[in-house]
Amino acid sequence: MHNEIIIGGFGGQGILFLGKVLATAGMLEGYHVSWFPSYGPEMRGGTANCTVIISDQEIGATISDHPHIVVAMNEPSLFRFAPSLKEGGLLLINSSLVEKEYQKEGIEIAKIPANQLAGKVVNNPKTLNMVVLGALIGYRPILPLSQVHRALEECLAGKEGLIEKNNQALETGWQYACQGGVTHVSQR
Amino acid sequence: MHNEIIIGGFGGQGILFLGKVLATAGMLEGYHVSWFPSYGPEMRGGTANCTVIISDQEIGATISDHPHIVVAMNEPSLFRFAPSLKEGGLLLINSSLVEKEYQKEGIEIAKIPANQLAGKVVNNPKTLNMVVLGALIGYRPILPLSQVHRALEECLAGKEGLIEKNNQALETGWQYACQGGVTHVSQR
Amino acid sequence: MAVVFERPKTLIKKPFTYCPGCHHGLAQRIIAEVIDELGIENKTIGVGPVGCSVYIYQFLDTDFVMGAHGRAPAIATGIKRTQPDKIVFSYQGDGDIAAIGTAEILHAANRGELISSFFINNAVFGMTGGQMAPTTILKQKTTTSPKGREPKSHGFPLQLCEVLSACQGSAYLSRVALTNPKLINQAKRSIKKALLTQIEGRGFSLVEILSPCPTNWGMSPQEAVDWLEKEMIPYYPLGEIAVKEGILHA
Amino acid sequence: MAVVFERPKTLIKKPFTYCPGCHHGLAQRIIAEVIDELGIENKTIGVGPVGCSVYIYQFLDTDFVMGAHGRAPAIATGIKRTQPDKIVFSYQGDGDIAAIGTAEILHAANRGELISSFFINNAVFGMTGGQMAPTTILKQKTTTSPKGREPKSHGFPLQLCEVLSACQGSAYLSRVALTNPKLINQAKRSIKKALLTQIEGRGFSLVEILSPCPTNWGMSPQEAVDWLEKEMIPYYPLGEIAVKEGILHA
Amino acid sequence: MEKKILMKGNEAIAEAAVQAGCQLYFGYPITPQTEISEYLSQRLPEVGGVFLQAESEVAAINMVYGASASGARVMTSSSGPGISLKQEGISYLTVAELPCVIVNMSRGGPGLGNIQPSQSDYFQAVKGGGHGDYKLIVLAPSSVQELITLTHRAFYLADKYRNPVEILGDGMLGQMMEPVVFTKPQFPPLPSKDWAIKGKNGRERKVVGRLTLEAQALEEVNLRLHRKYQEIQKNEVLFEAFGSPEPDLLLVGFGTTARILKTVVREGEKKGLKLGLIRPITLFPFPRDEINRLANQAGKVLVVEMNLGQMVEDVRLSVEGRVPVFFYGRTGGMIPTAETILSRVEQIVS
Amino acid sequence: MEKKILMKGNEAIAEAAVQAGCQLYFGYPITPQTEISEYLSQRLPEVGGVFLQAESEVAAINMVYGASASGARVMTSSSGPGISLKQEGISYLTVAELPCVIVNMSRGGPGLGNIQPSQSDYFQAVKGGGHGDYKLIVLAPSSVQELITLTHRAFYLADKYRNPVEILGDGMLGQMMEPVVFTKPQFPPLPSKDWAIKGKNGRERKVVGRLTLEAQALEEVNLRLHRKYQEIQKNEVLFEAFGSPEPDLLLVGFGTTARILKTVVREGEKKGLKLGLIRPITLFPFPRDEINRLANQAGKVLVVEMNLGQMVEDVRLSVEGRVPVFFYGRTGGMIPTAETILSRVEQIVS
Amino acid sequence: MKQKETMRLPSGRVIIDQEFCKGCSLCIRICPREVLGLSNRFNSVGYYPAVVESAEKCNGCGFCAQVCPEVAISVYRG
Amino acid sequence: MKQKETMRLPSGRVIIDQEFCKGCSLCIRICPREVLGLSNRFNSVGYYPAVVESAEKCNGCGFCAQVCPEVAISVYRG
Ligand SMILES: Cc1ncc(C[n+]2csc(CCOP(=O)(O)OP(=O)(O)O)c2C)c(N)n1
Ligand SMILES: Cc1ncc(C[n+]2csc(CCOP(=O)(O)OP(=O)(O)O)c2C)c(N)n1
Ligand code: SF4
Ligand code: SF4
Ligand code: SF4
Ligand code: SF4
Ligand code: SF4
Ligand code: SF4
Ligand SMILES: [Mg+2]
Ligand SMILES: [Mg+2]
Repeated sequence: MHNEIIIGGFGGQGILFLGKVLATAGMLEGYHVSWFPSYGPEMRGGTANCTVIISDQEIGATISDHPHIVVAMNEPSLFRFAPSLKEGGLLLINSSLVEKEYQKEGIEIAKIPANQLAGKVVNNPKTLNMVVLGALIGYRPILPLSQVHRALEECLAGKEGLIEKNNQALETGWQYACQGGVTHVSQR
Repeated sequence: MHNEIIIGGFGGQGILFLGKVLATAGMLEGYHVSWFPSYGPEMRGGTANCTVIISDQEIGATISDHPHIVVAMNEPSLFRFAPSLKEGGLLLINSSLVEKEYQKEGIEIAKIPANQLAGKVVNNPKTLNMVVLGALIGYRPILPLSQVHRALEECLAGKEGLIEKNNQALETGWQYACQGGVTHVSQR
Repeated sequence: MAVVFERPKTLIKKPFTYCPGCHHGLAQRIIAEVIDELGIENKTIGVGPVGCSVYIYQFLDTDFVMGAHGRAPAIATGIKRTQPDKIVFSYQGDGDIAAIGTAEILHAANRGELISSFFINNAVFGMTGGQMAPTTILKQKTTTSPKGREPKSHGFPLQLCEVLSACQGSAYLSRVALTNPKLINQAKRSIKKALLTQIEGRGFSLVEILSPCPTNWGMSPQEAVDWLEKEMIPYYPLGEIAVKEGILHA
Repeated sequence: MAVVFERPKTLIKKPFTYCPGCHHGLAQRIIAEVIDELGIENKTIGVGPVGCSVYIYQFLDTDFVMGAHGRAPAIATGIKRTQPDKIVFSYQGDGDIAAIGTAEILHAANRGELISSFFINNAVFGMTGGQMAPTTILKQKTTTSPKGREPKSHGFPLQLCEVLSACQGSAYLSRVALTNPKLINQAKRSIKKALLTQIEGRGFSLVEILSPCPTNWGMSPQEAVDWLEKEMIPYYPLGEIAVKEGILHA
Repeated sequence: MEKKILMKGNEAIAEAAVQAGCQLYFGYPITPQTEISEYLSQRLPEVGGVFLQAESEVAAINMVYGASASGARVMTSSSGPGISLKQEGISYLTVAELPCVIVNMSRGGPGLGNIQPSQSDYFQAVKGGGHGDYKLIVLAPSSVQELITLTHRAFYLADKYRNPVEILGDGMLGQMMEPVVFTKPQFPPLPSKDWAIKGKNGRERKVVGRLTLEAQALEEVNLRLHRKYQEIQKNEVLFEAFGSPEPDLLLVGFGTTARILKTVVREGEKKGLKLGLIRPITLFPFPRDEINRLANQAGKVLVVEMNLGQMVEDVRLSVEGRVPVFFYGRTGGMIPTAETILSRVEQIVS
Repeated sequence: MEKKILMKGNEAIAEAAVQAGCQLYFGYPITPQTEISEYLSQRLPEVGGVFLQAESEVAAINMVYGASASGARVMTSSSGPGISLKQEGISYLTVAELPCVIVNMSRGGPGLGNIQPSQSDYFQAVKGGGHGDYKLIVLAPSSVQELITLTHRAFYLADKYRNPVEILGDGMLGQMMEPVVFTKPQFPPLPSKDWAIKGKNGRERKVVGRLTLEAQALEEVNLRLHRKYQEIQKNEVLFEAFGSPEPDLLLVGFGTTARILKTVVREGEKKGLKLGLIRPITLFPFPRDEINRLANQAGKVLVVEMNLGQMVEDVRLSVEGRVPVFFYGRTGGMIPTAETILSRVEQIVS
Repeated sequence: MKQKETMRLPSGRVIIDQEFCKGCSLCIRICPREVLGLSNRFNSVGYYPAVVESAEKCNGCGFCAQVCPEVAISVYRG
Repeated sequence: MKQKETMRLPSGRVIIDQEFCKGCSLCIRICPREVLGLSNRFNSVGYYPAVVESAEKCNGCGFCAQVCPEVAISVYRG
C-alpha cells in the first residue's frame, strides 16, 4: 500500500481540507500519512494544491514526482499535474469546471461534475470538495469509506453543524463514482 | 638592532606623537618600524600609551611583552609598564610628575624633569614629549639625533610654525641626558 | 474619438498578479501615469520592497532594484547618492516601511534625502498571509491578533506620515486613498507633487496610499473598499500632512 | 546638622569613569535619587546600551541587563512582558537610541510599552570618539563631519521627542538639561514623572537629557556647558513634549 | 493528549513549546514558518503566556534576550533572511549565556530567495553566523513527531547549558502534516535560574551581560564557554542509524533529506544494494565518532544535502580522509528525489 | 606617491580605496575601525566622492547595495557586531552579484566583547554568516602595506567576479602604523558594468535583484554562482610561504598571527628548529593544495589563530588526515606570543 | 469566449479586457449608469469578468476605468 | 594630600571628596559665594581637584553639589 495523491485547483475550493480529511482517514486506518500544501509567497488567489501520501512504510519526501492519483479541480491544475501521473494512475477531473479534453496513454481518466452535484444534489456548493473525495474513494477504494466519514467528523470537530451536509456530499460523490465507474482508460 | 619601546602617560601629554616621531626616525634610518597605540572603548581621559618597535628584521607582533625601553610619563604608567622591562632595559621617568621611587634589579633607571625643562628651558610646556624623546635618544642612542630632527619635521608637515620649539625641546632633553647620564643602574 | 482612459505607456501590458480588488495595481497605474506625464521614464529608478508590492518591477517599465525587506529607502539613498540626476522612488508596504524598515524610512526623511516613497498601507502583512502590521487598526482581527488588535498587548496603529512630519527633511507628506475617482485624482496630484519635490531638489517626499487587502481582510472587493472608507480613514485621515516650500537643504 | 546634599543610596560609592565635566554621572545620580525617593530599588531593572552610558551598571545599585547597541527598548520590552511588576528603564545615548536603535524606541513608544527611557543626548557618538550623531546640530564639527554638519550631505538634527510624540503610546515625553541647579530640579521632576507614568501603568515614558561631551566637543567642561546652553538648546527646546493623562491602554 | 492527531509541523512546534513551558514568544512573520506565530498568538494568551509580534527580527531576538534574562522560557522563530538579521543578537545571547530556542524553518537562499525547503543555512547555524567564538546547540528534526520531541528537548538543553538552541528545520517540515502524539516532556531536573534578574529585592544585585573589555577577562569567558561546548559534545550527541548493518555505502543526511534517504535505502535494498544511513539529529554536537566508525565499516560515504555542500565538511572532518566522501546536493529550494540519489548511489557503488 | 610614509592601517585602507576608485563609502562607527570612516569623511568629498554615515550597519550595507547596483565602486567597513548585522545584506549582495568591498577589523567577541584584535570571525567571513549557499572572496592582510595592496585587489576582484569581497583584518592591523609606499593599482582591464541600473534611457530596462521564486530558477542561479566560486578557487589563490624549504613542522596562520609566526620561525631557527610557515592571503579561495603539499612535506602541522579553532578546519580539510594537525589559539582579544608558540612548537617537534 | 467585449455609442465606449479582469465588481459599483455587469462564463484564469450589459447607457465618464485595479478597461468618447 | 577637605561654618559646610573630583570646575563656576577653587596638587588619578578656599563664605546652598558630575561634594547646613 503506497499512494501518492495530488489535488489541485483554485483557492477557495477546499482543496487543503479535502487533503486533510483524506490523510486523517489514512491515519485512522493505521497507515503512515503525510499532507503537504503548495504554498506560495503570494496571497493572490490563483492555484492551490496539496499532496497526500498514504503508505504502509515510513514516508520519505512529502512531495510527489509521479503521483498515483491526480485530482484536477480546474483546468490549470489538470495541465500542470496530469502529465506526471504514474503509469496506471488515476486522473480525476472536476468536469464542472474543466471543459478541455486531456489525452495521455496508460492512465485511467474519470470525470465528476462536482460543482453541479454539490449545488444540486447536496444543495451546498461549498461541499464540492467532499463530493470529489467521495468520488476518489469510489474510483480507487484505497481506504474504506467509513473511515473517511470518521475522518471528516474528526476534522470538523467544533463545527459539528457542517458534518451532515459534508457526509452527504461524500456519499454523493462515492455513489456517482460507483455508478458511473471509470469513464475512460487510455491505451498505451 | 631590535628595540621595543613603550611610552606611557596621561592623555594630552603628546605620547602618541612622541611615538610617531620615534617610529618615523627609525623608518628614515632604514629600519623596520611599527607603532601601536593603546586604544580603549573609553574616551574618558586617563591613560594613553603606545608601543614603538624599531628593528632590522620584519616585525611580528606590534605589542611588546618585554620592552627594551619604558618611558613613564606619569606614576600610573610607571607601575604598569616598568615591571615588564627586559633585563638590562632602560626605564626613563618623567620626574616632574613621578614622585614615588621605583625599584627593580638589572635595569637602568633614568629621570628627567620633563615638565620643568619644557616649561622653563624651552618655554613651551607642550613640548614636554620632545624633551623626553631627546632624553631617550641621549640615554640610548638607538638612532642618530639628526634623524629624529628630520622625523620631527616630517611629522610636523603643515604645522611648520611648531618645528623650532620642538627641535629645541629635543635638544634640551638630549643634552640633559648626555650631561646627567645614567642616574642609576640597579644591581642584580 | 477621444480617449477618456487608456493604459499608461509606462505600465507594461500584462495582467497584474494581485488578488481581485487589491489596489496595488491601481496605485502602480497612477504612478505610471505620473511618470508618463512628467516624461521621466528614462531616468527613473524604482526600488522594490518585500511584500506584495515586490511585483511592481514586473509592471512598471523603468529600471528597478529589488532588495531586502524594509531597506528600500537605504538602497534608494545609495542609488541617489551615486546618480543624483536620476529620479529614485521606493514602493513599500506597511510591514516593509513601518515595521522592519522604520529606521531606514525615518532617517531618509530626516536627511531630506532626495527620494520619493510610495507607501501602500493595507493594515496587514499581505504577502505572508495577513498578520498584524503596525498599521492594523484597533479591534481589527488578523492572523496574529486573532481577537482583534488591542493596545495593551499590540500597541497602537502607527501613523507614519505624522511621525515623519517631525523630521525636518520631510518636504512633502501626503495620505491618499483610491476608492473613488475623486480620491484617485487627488492621489495622482499627490504623487506628482512628491516626484516634483524630488525633481526640484526640495527634500524628502512620501505618499501614503490606503489600500484594501480583500484576501487577508476576508472580504469581497466591495466590502473591502467600504471598510477602508469607514474604518481605516478615521485612523488615517486623508490629506497633505507636510508641505514645505523652498529647498530644505539650502 | 541638616543634610543639604548627600550621595543617594542607590548610587554605588565609587568614582565615575567618565571624562571630567561629562554629565553622565550627574544624570545617573538624579536617577538614583528618584529611585531612592520612590523606594523602588528592589524592583527596578535597568537596561544598558552601548556607548559611554554602558557603565551605568557599575554605578546604579539595581539589577541590570546589558545588551546590543540600540536594542535596549526591545530588551526592556522582553523584561517587562515577563515581569510586569518590575520597574524597567533603559539608559541610552543618542547614537544608541536615535541612530541604530530608531525602530526599537519608536515601536516601544508606539506600543505604549510600560517602560521608561532615559536618553542622554550629547550630540555625538561619545564612546567611539566623537563621530556625528543624528542629533549633531547644524555646523557642528565632528570627526565624521569635519567641515561641520550640513543638511545636504548629513541631514538634519533629529528631534526624537517630537518624533515620538506622534506615537499614540507615548504618555510622557520631556526634554531637560543639567547645567544649573534649577534645570537639575526640573530634570529630576521629569524623571520622577516618567517613572510614575510607568508605575501607574499609563504608557511609555522618555526623558531626553541634553548633556555635554567635553572630550569630543574639544572644550573645557565650562565651555561645554556654555555651548550646550547657547547652541544645543535652540535645536532641542526644553520642556514637556507630551503629557497624556489617564491610562492609554484602557 | 495521547491521541494521534494530524498536525502541521509549524503548529506542532508551537504546541510543543507551550507544553515545554515556553512562556513568551517574540517573532516577525516570514514564510514558511509564520504558522508558529499565528498559532501562538492564539495559544499563549490562553495559558497566561505572552505573544508579541516584534517590529523586526532584530527586535524579536532582543526581546528574547530580555525575557531570557528574566528567567523565562522563551522562543523565537524565523527563516533565512530573518535568521541572518538575528546573528548579532544570537552572538550576544551566547556570551551572556542566556537560554532560548530559535527555530529556523529554512528556505531557498541566498537573499530573498524563495520559500521552498532548503538546508543551506547549515553553516550559519553550526559554524556561527555571528561574530566570535561561540556555538549554538543545533537540532535537526526530520518528522513532525520529532519536531515535538526536539522542541521539548531544545528547551531542556537550553536551560541545562544556558545556551541558545537552534532547531534547524525547513519549509517542508514546517508546512507538512503528519500524525503525531503529544507526550509530556520528561527530563532530569534542572538547576534553578538564580542568575536571572528579578529586581534585587534585598539580596545582592545581579547583572546579565557584564562587560568584558579586558582581553584576559574575555578570554576566560570564551574558554569557559569552550569547555561547555566540549561537554555538550561529550554528552548530547544524537543520531539515528538506519538500513543495513554492514553496508557497502554509508549515506549521511539530516532533516528532510534523511527522509528521502530512507526511501533510497529501501529502494536500494530491492535492487540488492546494501546501504546504511546515518542521520545526525544534533548538528552541533556533531556525531563525528559514530560517522567515522560507520564510514570506515562501509568504506565509502555519500552525503546528500539540500545545499551545495555544507554538512559534508563536517563529515569529511569526521572521517579525515580514511574513506572517500562523495556529495550530492540540490539547492535553491529543489528537493532531491530518491530516484536520482539512487542512480548516484549505483554509480558510486559500482 | 612613491615616498615611504608612516601610516595607520585604517587610514591606509581608506586612502587605498580612494586610489582604487572607490566613489562611495557608507558606514557606521565602531572601534577599532572608525578611522576608516573618519578619514573618508574628509577625503572622499575632496575627490568628488560621497561619504555618508548611515543610521546603522543594516542601512549602510543596503546603501552599498544601491550604490553598487548603480555601477559605482563602493565600500563599507565595520567590526564584529556590525558585520553580524550586515549578514542579511551580504547574502542579498551575493545573489544579486553586486561587487563591493566590506572591511571587518575584527575584535574580541562574541557579543559586545571588546576592541582588542581577534580572528574569531573567520567562520562568519569564510563559511557564510548569512543564509544560503554563497561565498565571499575573503582577503587577509598582514601588514599595513598589504592593507593597501589588498584593498586595491579587493576592488578589482569584486568587479571581476561581481562578488562582494571581505577584507578580514583585526584591531591590531587597523590601529598600528607602519611605513608604506602607495603604488598605483594595476590590474587587467575589466568588463564594463552594463548590468548597472542607470535609468533605461531608451535602451532595454534593467532589473537588479530579480526574484527567483521558483525553485528551479533559484537552483540555476546558485549553480551559476557555484561555478563562479570554483573559478575563483582555480584562479585567485594567494599565499605566502616563509621559512625553511624543508621544514620539520609547518606553521599555518593568517593576518596578525602570521606576523608573530614569522618571529617564531626566526627564533626557532636560532634554536636549530627547521620551521616553515604558510600564510593564506586569500581565505576564500583557500590555498588547500599548497597547504596539503607543504604539510605532507613537513609531516606535521601547527595552526595558530586568534580564536579557538576556525581556519584549522580548512587546514584539516586540506590535508585530510594525511599528517597530524595541531592547534594553538588565543581568544577574546588576547594575542599569542612568539614565546608561548615556540614552546608549543618544541613540544610537538620533540 | 471573445477576448474583447466592446460597445459603441455616441457618448461613451468602453472596452474591458476579459483576460485582465478579475471580476472584482468595483467598476460595476462605481458606474453611475448601470452599464456593466458580470459575465457568467469564467475567463482562462478562472474569474468571471465584467462585461458591458447596457452599452447604450454609457456616458463615457471613465469612472469604471479609473477604479479598475487591473487596468482592464479603456474608455473612449465621441 | 588629605583625603577629605572639610569646613565648618554656622551657615554651610561642604565636603569635597578629593579622589572623586576630576577638577572640572563646574562647582566653582556655580558657587554664588566664591567659596571654592582648584588645588594645585593632583590627586592619585592625576586631576587637580576642587578645594574649599573660603569656607567662611559658604551659605550651604548646595549648588556646588547639585552640579557636580562626580557626586564628589556633600553639603550640610546648621
Ligand atoms: C527579513 C525578512 N523578514 C520577513 C520577511 C517575510 N515577509 C515577506 S513580505 C512581508 C510583509 C509584507 O507586508 P507589507 O510590507 O505590508 O506588504 P503587503 O504584502 O501587505 O503589500 C514579510 C514579513 C522577509 N522576506 N524578510
Ligand atoms: C552594532 C554596533 N555598532 C557599533 C558599535 C560601536 N559603538 C559603540 S558605542 C557607539 C555609539 C555611542 O554613541 P552614543 O549612543 O551617543 O553614546 P555616548 O557614548 O555618546 O554616550 C557605537 C557606534 C557597537 N558596539 N555595536
Ligand atoms: S494579499 Fe492583499 S495586498 Fe497582497 S495581492 Fe492580495 S489583496 Fe493585494
Ligand atoms: S566621551 Fe563624552 S560622553 Fe563619553 S565619558 Fe567622555 S565626555 Fe562623557
Ligand atoms: S464610462 Fe462611466 S458610464 Fe460608461 S461604463 Fe464606465 S462608469 Fe459607466
Ligand atoms: S474593476 Fe476591473 S477587474 Fe474589477 S470587475 Fe471591473 S473590469 Fe474587472
Ligand atoms: S554650598 Fe553653596 S555657597 Fe557653599 S560652596 Fe557650595 S555653592 Fe558655594
Ligand atoms: S564639580 Fe565636582 S568634579 Fe568638578 S571640580 Fe567641583 S567637585 Fe570636582
Ligand atoms: Mg501591508
Ligand atoms: Mg552620544
